[in-house]
Amino acid sequence: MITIAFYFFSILITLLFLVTVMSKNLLYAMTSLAAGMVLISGLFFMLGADFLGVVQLIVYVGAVMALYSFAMMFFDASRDIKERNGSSMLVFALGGAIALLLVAMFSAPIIGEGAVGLYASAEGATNPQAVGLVLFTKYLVPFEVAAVMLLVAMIAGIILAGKKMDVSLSTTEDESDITDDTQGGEK
Amino acid sequence: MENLVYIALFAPLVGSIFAAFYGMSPKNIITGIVTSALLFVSFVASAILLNHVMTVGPIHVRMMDWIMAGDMLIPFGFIVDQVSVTMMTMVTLISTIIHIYSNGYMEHDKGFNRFFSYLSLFVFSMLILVMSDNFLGLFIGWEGVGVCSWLLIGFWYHKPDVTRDINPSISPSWAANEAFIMNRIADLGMLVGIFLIYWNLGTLQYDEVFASVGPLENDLVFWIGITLFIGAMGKSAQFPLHTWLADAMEGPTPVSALIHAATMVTAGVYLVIRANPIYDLIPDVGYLIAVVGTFVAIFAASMALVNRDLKRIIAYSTLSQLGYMFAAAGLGAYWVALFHLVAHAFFKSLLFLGAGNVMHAMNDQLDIFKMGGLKKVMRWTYLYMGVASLTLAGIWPLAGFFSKDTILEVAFNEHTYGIWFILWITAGLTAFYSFRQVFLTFHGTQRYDDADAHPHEVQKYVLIALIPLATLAVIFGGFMDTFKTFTTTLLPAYEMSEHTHHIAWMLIAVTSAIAISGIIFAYLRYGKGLKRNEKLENSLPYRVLSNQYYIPILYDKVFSKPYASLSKFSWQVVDQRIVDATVDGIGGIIKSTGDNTRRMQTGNLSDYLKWMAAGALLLVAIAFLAFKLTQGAN
Amino acid sequence: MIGLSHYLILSAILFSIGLVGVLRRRNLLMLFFATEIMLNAANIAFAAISSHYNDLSGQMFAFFIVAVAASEVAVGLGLLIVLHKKYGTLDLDNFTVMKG
Amino acid sequence: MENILSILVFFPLVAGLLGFLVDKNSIRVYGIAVASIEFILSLWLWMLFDTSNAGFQFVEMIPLVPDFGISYYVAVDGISLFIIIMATLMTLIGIIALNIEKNIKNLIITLLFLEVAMIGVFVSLDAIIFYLFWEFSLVPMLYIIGAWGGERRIYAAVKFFLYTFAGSLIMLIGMLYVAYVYHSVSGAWSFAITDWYALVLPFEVEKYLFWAFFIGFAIKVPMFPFHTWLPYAHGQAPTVGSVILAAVLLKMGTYGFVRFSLPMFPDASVAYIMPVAILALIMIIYTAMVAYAQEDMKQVIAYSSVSHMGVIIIGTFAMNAEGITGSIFLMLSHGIVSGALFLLVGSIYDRRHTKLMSEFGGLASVMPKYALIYGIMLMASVGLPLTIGFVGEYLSLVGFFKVSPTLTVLAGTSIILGAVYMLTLYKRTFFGPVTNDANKKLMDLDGKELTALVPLVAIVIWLGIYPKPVLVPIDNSVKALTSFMHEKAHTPKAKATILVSKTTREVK
Amino acid sequence: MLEPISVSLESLNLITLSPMLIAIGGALLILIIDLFKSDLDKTLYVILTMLILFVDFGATYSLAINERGFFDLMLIDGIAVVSQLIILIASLLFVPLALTASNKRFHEYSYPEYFALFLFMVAGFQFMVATDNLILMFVGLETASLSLYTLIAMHNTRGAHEAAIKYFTMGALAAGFFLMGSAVIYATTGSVELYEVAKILQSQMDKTGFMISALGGVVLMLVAVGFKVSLFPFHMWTPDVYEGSSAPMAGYMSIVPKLAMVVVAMRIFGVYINLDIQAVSYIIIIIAVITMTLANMMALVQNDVKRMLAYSSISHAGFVMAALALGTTKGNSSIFLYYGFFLITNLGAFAMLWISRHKKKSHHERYDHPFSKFAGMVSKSPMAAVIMAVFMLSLAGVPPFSLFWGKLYLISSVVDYGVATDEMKYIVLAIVMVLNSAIAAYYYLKLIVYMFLLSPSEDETVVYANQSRPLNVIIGILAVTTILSILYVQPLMEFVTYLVSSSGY
Repeated sequence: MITIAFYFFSILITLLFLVTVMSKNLLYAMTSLAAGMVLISGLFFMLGADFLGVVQLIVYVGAVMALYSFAMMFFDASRDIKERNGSSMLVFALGGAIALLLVAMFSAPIIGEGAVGLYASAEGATNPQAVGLVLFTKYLVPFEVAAVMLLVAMIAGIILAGKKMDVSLSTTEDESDITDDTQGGEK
Repeated sequence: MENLVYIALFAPLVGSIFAAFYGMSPKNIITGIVTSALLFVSFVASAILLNHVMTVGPIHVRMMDWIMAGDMLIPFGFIVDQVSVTMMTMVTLISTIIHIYSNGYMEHDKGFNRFFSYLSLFVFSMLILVMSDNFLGLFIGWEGVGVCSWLLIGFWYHKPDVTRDINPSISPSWAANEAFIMNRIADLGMLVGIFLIYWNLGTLQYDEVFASVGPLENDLVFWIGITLFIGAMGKSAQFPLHTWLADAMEGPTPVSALIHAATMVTAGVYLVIRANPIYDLIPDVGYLIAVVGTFVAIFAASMALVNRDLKRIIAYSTLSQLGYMFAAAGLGAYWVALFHLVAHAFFKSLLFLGAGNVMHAMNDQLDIFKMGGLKKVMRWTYLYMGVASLTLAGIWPLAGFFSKDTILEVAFNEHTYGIWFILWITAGLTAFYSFRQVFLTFHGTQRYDDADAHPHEVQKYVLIALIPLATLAVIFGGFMDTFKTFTTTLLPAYEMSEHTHHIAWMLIAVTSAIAISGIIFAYLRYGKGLKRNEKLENSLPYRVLSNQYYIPILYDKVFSKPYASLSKFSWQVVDQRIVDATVDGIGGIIKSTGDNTRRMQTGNLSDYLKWMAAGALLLVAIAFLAFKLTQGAN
Repeated sequence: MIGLSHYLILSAILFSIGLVGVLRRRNLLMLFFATEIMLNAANIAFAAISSHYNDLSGQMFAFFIVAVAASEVAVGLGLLIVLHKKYGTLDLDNFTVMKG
Repeated sequence: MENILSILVFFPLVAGLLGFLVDKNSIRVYGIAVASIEFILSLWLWMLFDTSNAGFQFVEMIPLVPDFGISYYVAVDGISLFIIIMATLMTLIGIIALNIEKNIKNLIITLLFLEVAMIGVFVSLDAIIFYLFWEFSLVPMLYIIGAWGGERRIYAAVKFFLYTFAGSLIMLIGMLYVAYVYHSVSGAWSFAITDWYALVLPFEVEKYLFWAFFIGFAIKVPMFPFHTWLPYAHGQAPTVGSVILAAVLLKMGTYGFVRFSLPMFPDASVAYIMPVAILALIMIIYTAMVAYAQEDMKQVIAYSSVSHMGVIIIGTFAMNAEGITGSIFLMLSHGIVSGALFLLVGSIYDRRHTKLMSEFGGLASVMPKYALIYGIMLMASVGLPLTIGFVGEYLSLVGFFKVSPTLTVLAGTSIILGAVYMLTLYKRTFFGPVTNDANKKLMDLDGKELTALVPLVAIVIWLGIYPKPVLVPIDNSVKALTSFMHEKAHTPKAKATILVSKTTREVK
Repeated sequence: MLEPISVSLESLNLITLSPMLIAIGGALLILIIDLFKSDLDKTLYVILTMLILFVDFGATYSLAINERGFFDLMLIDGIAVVSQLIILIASLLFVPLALTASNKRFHEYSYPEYFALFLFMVAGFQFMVATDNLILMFVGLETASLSLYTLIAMHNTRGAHEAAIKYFTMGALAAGFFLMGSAVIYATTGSVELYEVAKILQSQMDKTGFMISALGGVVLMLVAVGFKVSLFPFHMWTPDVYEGSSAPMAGYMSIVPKLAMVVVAMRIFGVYINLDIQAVSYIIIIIAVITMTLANMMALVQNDVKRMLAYSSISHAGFVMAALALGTTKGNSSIFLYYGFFLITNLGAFAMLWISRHKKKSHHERYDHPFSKFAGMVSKSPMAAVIMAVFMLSLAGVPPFSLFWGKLYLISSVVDYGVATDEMKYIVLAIVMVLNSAIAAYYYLKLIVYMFLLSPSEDETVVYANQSRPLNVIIGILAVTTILSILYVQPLMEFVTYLVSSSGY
């Protein structure tokens, strides 16, 4: 059962992502990306990472995709994208080679035998509970940093997307520059 | 007495420096007078020293330290012994005369003051050479006379270079450089000899060297002898380093007389004589020296036979006589060599100075084919040159007779009949060319154009100054026995064997016979004037001789030109296109690699990303490589 | 039985797909999609290893990756908007002034 | 006056910095004044110097980076003393003879900084401080060549800088290597050369280190085949640059051999006498030939420098007191003579703005004083006895003769080939008729030029006749050096080759 | 239900967080000030930022070393402290460069957000270096990077936009590699904490798969590290981004992000190198050699000073990585020493470019600082030319200027390692390094040649348009510290070596 589910999910995810990568249509690409991400959350559930699955759904499918859709509207991306994909052979060769290497590496018996999970789920706790316990003790700092990071992202987004970037002060001549040039002397 | 040594030595230097102060100003007679006077002082001092050495014995003075490093200590030390005092007296005497002579000869020359400065400096150097008590001191003088010779040969430096056809010496400056460089080649040999002596005997002082050279390994002594002789060959213009001497005639005639006849060129002989304890140990080298000397004697004489240049003829005869000296020295008859050296100095300088008078009279014309009949206008000069030529030819009872004849006897005595025979032939040749020159110059009919020259006798005082020389050329032979006893207190006494003693008169007769026949032949040929024989002049042997066996041209073709083109090749090809181009090439490669690699920086983000992926693969490859490497190492 | 390596290989494949996308895409928006794929591939690996070891660090990591991905999208889109506003194009071939 | 060395090093530095405040019309006099004071200070150093003491004197040691063993460690011995004096003298002469109007202030200040670096190199006994001055000397020289040079000055300057820079960096690795070996032996870091002397290294190590240092020094000397920067540098540099370059900067390389290579790696030095000597021979003969082929007067002298440096190298690697003393003396003499020759070429260049020999001819009749001084320097250059040039050349050759007679004979050809190119130069320039109209009205040397040149002539003759006051202190230090090397050497060959002198001497 | 977890406050050792909290708090303060009053002058923010950084510096300086905090997540060891100090010094010197001649010259300084983001970025870097947990490293890295992208873009020129997008995209790809690398490490050891990783790796040394995973992890991580530190061929963003961003930002980027990433690399690769997995050293050395060589060669042919400096900083990064591969205390201390000296010199050089910046590209259609702009500078403004020359010579490693000491110590560490292990390879590495220095000298000289040896161009526009007193002061400080470096080498060396060695690196 799990095997079937795994292969079902994996094949579907792979195909969907392939569409994302290969499609000329932005809309298709985005839709298949979103679908693939939904399916990935399925894998998470299979792995018992319920909380992560939910986060995946909410953040990716919810927030990220929403952002992308807004952006798409802004960019007017209904038409097909014209791209110059000249050296696709090279691209696939590179991608394929890396895939091969990674696969080879992961197929090797790389799992450390002496390794023991440091932060096993607490006895009897559900996954979200266990996650919460670790997240708010051990990983509280990264959590807060992530908050800062999101704040940064927000400020960045506001500045970049907002009106503040419309007129560049770095290229418009200001008065002192003009006087400098005309005076021709050092200050 | 020590002071006298210094006076004898430094008086010429003082004169030189004095004259140098006027070096850049117009002619000032005072320089000529002062330098001549100082040289006379030097001569007087030398003469007193001669007397002192004769009566009391040698003087050895040490002025100060010069070079010291490691275990080496070279002082400025001077030795006045039988050999050096002989040389000193001879040098200062002739120099004094030549200084006086030059006052007249250089009368109209712009470089009058400069000339005297150089000339006195030369005498100083020569005195250093002969008086020094060690080999390096000798080398100072050795190089010093070389420089003065350079300065004086090139005295008329302003003359342009011409082709060899017009003037075989090309130009004074060319001849000066040739002389200097050729001498340098030999000097290297001499330096090597000095090095050998130093490292094997630990000293360069004559007395110490000669005292300790005996036990030295024979091979080493052999090399010391050879290398020192190489030095001597350069200074004394022995084959194959002889070409410079004839070219050196570009210098003013007093210079030729002083340097290239009487003094400097005999320095090589002096060195061999001085180093006699060394050469005594290696008779093979001595024999070699004799052979070289003999060869040069006839070789030079042969060139003199056909030459038309007044001074060059005398130069070749000098060369030939140097050959005699070396023959004698090489055969171990050092005092004979020294005797011939001194005698030769007197008559040869006389000859040169006479030639100078002729030149003066002929407006620097040197071609004897264009002279003739000068006897009438230049009676004194004719006399001087005649006497000198007779001496040179070895006619009894003149000085040359005694000295040359003794050399022939020595050759006979040593059973080196080949050498004797060649020298004997040479004696005949010598007589012939000397008188060929005398006759062509003074006898016969006038062959010069009156428009070019108004021959006249030179100043009186000049002629008077020559008297001592002429006298000595005549009577010096009479002092042979005194000379022998005097010098052989230092030099090995060479005694003829009984047998030779017996047939000595026969040898004398034979030698005189060939000399006289040479003169007679010359008279027959040229006594009545010049009869040119076109056929003979165009024959191969004649042309070979008149072109000095084509040796200068050969040197030019074999050494100078290839050296010049090799130098050019070294510079333009090796240095610039190979060595420097490699350096620049490395820079160029670096730069072009930079230019090529910067192309991967296309500016296109997609390419950058591809490079990143490719880089990851590259890293994998490196990792694999490193893995293999470390596995191999383990 | 599905083991850890299955997940890891899936992750590797997805990573490579994402990489191909990154290398292939010229439209910056599409390119960003591909980077999302790569991050997700890493997420799968972390989740799988985490479950293998029964260790929550992997899930934590994946959790933060999701956060990072979201932030990147925000900043990235901000940049894209600037570019679009100023130059009217998102094709990276148009941004090759600086080179060499 | 224990810290006279520091004064010597830092006085020009301070003077140079203060020089920025001096008005540019008065800067020449300022420069001459400073250089004179510096020269007098160096003479005073000589006065204070105990000539009978072969060891280091006026030692100053201030730790700078104790954790890494770097200290300000300066001292002089007989070997460095006279090179320092020559450096101060040549700087003074160079400034006196200066004939440049453009940016003269910068030039003078740069020269003063250069003087700091030069003296620093010769007094340093700490490898890093040595290296510091060594490298820093490149900067002012770069500026001098590049700013006041000829047409291709930038190429020449950059080539000079990069070439020497690259070489000295390899040397730096050698220094770091030695420092680490010292550290692992003694447990402490030290870059003090005197500490390093005490290290006895296995031959395997010595040989690598020898070559590492060799590259640094060889490029500076410059030895074939690393010499090609020199003709450009000389050819393009202004007169004062050439003078100092030839007189002092090149000596850094040969000094390095004496100060570092020989005492630190006696075995390797002995083992590699042959390769080094062969390179030196190539320098001597080959560059003499190249010099002969030159058309530019200055290039002749530039190449002749290389040739003479070959003799210095030969002397240095003679491994006996005669040779090494000779090579050090030859450094001095070459410094003075080539400096003077460059000055002379400079003065004719100032008049005619060309250095091509074909442009001249017959100058002896137009400019007799010039010709006279030129002639004296030429004779000194070809090693005429009783001039300064002979003593060093003779001693170098005599020293090396002990090592290899054959090679010495080949090296001795320098006296022939040197005469060939020098006399040819002289003949082409000074002899013959005055054919070029531009030469007919040339002024003879003026007062300024004579002021610069006459002292050099005096030195050339003085030290040619009476080299004792200089030779003995050098010799004493060199003897100490050779006996130290003999002591330290551990291969039989080195023991046999390095000679220890038995005699000791004093300057009255 | 679950037991509540009780944690004592002392065990958290919150002091370890203080430096970052100060920076974050400061950033928030700036945002809040802006919220209340929006038309405040940039000078306020500059000074405020400097004060915050100053406090941050103090907090960092007073940290006790070899402390862990917050569930062992924070790691304050020697290299964390020393790297933070260098980061803060660089930041302190960077911020006042905003004080250009007139008030509103350049876009980014007009917005208080710039300073807030800057402080966030500093905090991000501080987190990055002060932990050995891969998660926090990653989150810190991304925080800093995202801020940095924005800061670059805020310069708001075409170049800046292009630079930001290039940097951003490549950064995203690099992040992917970082994550996959972490996944490999995590898979191998079951931990994302490096001390734990080291322990487990050590017990696995004999396993066959071990090497594969070790090398796989290293390769993937090295891609990410290589991107940030700018190693070949992950360096490609560097010249473009430096060219596109403002000069101070470029100078800052040549030091701080690189240093932070070097610390991360030191922690990650240090684990492998300490286990004596030589292959890892070799990989790093090979990539370092390629980096320094190729970057040098490309720098040689540049026409723009800023771009040349970009390549030169790539080459310097190669130098640093070579020392990193040794894993010796001396090697690691030399890295910090090197960065310390590099900071002074390089920031100085970029600051000199900054004051010569015009809004219009007057000398070249693309470049802001083409070489020709500096032709004959010595006659226009000698002092500036001399200072710039000093920076260039220092970069070239000419003694006695500051970077020489860094180079000396760094090469010394390589040589020491070679001698100590008796491996000729390391001596060869040292030779390659010095030869690269020699090549590098060429392009530094090129600027000197332009400034000192060429005659000025006819163009009479003033070169130092951006000059102001604060900038002069900063440059003066940098120049003096560059020239007189010999005076403080010893204390600096002592301090750095103490910090690095005391935490076992």
